[in-house]
Amino acid sequence: MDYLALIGSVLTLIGTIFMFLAALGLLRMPDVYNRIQAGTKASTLGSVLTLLGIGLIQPDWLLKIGLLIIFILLSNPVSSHVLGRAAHHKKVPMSPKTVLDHLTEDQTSTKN
Amino acid sequence: MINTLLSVSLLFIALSFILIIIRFLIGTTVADRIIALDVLTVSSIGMLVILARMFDRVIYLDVAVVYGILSFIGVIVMAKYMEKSL
Amino acid sequence: MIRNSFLILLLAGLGWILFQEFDSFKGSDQLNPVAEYYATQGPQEVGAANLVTSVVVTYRGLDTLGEVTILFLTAAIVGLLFKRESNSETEDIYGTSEILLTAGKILVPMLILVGVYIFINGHLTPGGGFQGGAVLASAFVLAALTFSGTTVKHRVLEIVESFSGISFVLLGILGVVLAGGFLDNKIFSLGTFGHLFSAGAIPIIYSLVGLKVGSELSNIVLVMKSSEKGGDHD
Amino acid sequence: MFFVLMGVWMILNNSLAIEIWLTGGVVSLFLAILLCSNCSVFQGVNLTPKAMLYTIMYILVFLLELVKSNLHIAKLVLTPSLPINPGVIRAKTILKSRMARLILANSITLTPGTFTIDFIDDTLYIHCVDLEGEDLEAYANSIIRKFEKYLEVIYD
Amino acid sequence: MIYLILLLVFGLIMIIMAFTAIHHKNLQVAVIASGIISLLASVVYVFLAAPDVAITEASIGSALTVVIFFYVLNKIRRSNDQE
Amino acid sequence: MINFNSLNIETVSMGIGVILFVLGVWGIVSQKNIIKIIISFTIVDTSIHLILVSIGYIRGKSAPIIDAAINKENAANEVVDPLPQALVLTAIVIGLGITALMLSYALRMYKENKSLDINKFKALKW
Repeated sequence: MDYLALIGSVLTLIGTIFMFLAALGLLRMPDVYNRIQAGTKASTLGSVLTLLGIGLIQPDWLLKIGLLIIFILLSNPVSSHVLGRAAHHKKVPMSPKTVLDHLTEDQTSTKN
Repeated sequence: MINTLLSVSLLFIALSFILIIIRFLIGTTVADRIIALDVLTVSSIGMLVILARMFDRVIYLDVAVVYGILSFIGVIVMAKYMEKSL
Repeated sequence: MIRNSFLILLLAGLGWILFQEFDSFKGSDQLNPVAEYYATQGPQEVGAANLVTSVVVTYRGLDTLGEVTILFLTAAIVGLLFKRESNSETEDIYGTSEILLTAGKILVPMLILVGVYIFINGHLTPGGGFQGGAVLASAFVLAALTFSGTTVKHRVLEIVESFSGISFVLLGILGVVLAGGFLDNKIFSLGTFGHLFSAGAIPIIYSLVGLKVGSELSNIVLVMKSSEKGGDHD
Repeated sequence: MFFVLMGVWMILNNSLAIEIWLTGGVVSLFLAILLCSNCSVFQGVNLTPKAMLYTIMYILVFLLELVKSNLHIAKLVLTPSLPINPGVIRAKTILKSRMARLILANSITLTPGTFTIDFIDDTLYIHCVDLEGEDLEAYANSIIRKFEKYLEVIYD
Repeated sequence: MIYLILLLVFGLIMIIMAFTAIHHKNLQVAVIASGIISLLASVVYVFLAAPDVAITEASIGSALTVVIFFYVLNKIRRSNDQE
Repeated sequence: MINFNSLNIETVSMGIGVILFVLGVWGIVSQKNIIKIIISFTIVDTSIHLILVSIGYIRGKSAPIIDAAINKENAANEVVDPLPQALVLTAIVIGLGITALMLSYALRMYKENKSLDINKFKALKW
């Protein structure tokens, strides 16, 4: 029995479960910002775990998979940041549960 | 054994695709739909890598590399269009 | 009303015809003779591991030349249509965020590198001139998005494009002189199978195609982005 | 910059043949000369042994936080009542190097319940799913300091 | 068998997206839907053992086409604003 | 009508292609907005590529790239048809060019008529 391959496939399974949770969070969260939170975090860790699992199953692919992981870790948070910034500038409404918003306060105070 | 686990993983990804599409269909604003597209791309990177293992060809990884590096551009263009600074 | 019902009738007929075709489609389990020739003789004759590349560049090389010409014409027409535009100032209200700026500085060279990798390794791994050109063009899109001040000079793009086009045709004619026919790749030695410098002229031809397609596509996209600077100043 | 590009090229090709070294060298040199204005991003890395040690520790802390954040999100999503009270708070950073700031922002985006909305001058605006307690300043500092204390050693 | 289930899911999603792209009133949503169609089509190409076509579709269909559509939408909106 | 047992990868993907083709043609003939028509055109483009590639697929065989996973002498029994793939490869790039051309014409028409509705484009009506 190849233990490394077994560990790898279990990691892959956990990663896909995280992706599923990301989708579920995307569906359940009340406003755009919380959806970005759920989507970005869970899908990033999910894909990283999946890639690592496949890399453990096939150890000679590990270098390329590492490069792919670096690309994902670099680009995914940036795109979600740009999206959140655009949504905030566009004044997409926040959910009524929101407690406070320093950014809007600061913007209005500098304008006046 | 390994193949069974990987098949179950593929099923989970397909389920998450369906959930993301539901969010896309009911999403109230455009930003919701863009984040749905983003998550869809990242999930399909994972799916492509699993497929590369199941078909046992290393060359399919190149497709995943192109995906991973290009998923970024579409989202940035859409976000810039949204905030009117394209 | 009459128009609508006519449309529905038309579509139903179209769908029915297509469904008949689809129903009689069985799928084969054997290659047809042409494809079998490509699969068995291709590696010996051309020396490329990627059979699609050997078909695109060598067996159907003239098609590729024509296709690149069509793209050139398209880029020229799009440029022409956008030339007489009223000037409008682009206002960047919020500016680009610093995070995106830094990430862009890292990612643009990476994108260009991946594009170059894709089209140089076109005969070994999936990819080739067209895909690499598209990745190059998206690198230019990212550069234009993040560093809004810098614009790529149209002159440079034009020079790169004409240079690669002329060398493409020259290589083809060299094939006529030195080897069997137009765009024959045996003007250099075939080399060892599966190495980077193998398959004769295919890596060079595909790199030229990649440069040409990349400059044409980025020309189209950049012209569409900024019409105010899109038309050349000369 | 040249060495980074060269490394990426070798990983992509996954081979050590002489012709790949040659082509990669030519391509990376060309790109490094052409895009030299971007070189400044890669400067400012300390290459002392202490910085190396801190890099490894940083990666470990980061991975731990990543897993923790996902368990947090999973718990949140699977709770039927969605116990959230989101908000946007501000936090000041002391980092100056641009690469360090990028890594800081990305790390914050990937850690429990927070993500960076905007970055103006030295101020980060962080969106939190779950605002805890009354002392907002302390909370914001606790988010940032976790990563800053490693990054300010690695980058100067 | 698993491939078949996946393909059926993909087909369903692509058909729904085509409906959305044709019938949604908001043009941005229609463009994003057509981008999703291209994205899933390129995964289907991987199933059909055509990685070359998959790379082309991913880089052109779902990145560059969406980009030029958004550029044109931007120009239309800007010339609307000038009125 | 459709036998469920006869479903396999190439028939399913061809079916997707056929349905997308009909939907796209319907979009072309029924929509009024010119951007919508161009989007429908790209959908038709994708569907035709899907149909062509699925014709070239052969069950149980792998991608036409000869590396360590494929026996070089026995290649004809292990790879799919490379010809449709090469065709589709060039067709996709041409598709982008055509889309760009149509979009630029649409933009010119919008500048002339201040409308995206094709019923308002009266220049060629008699």
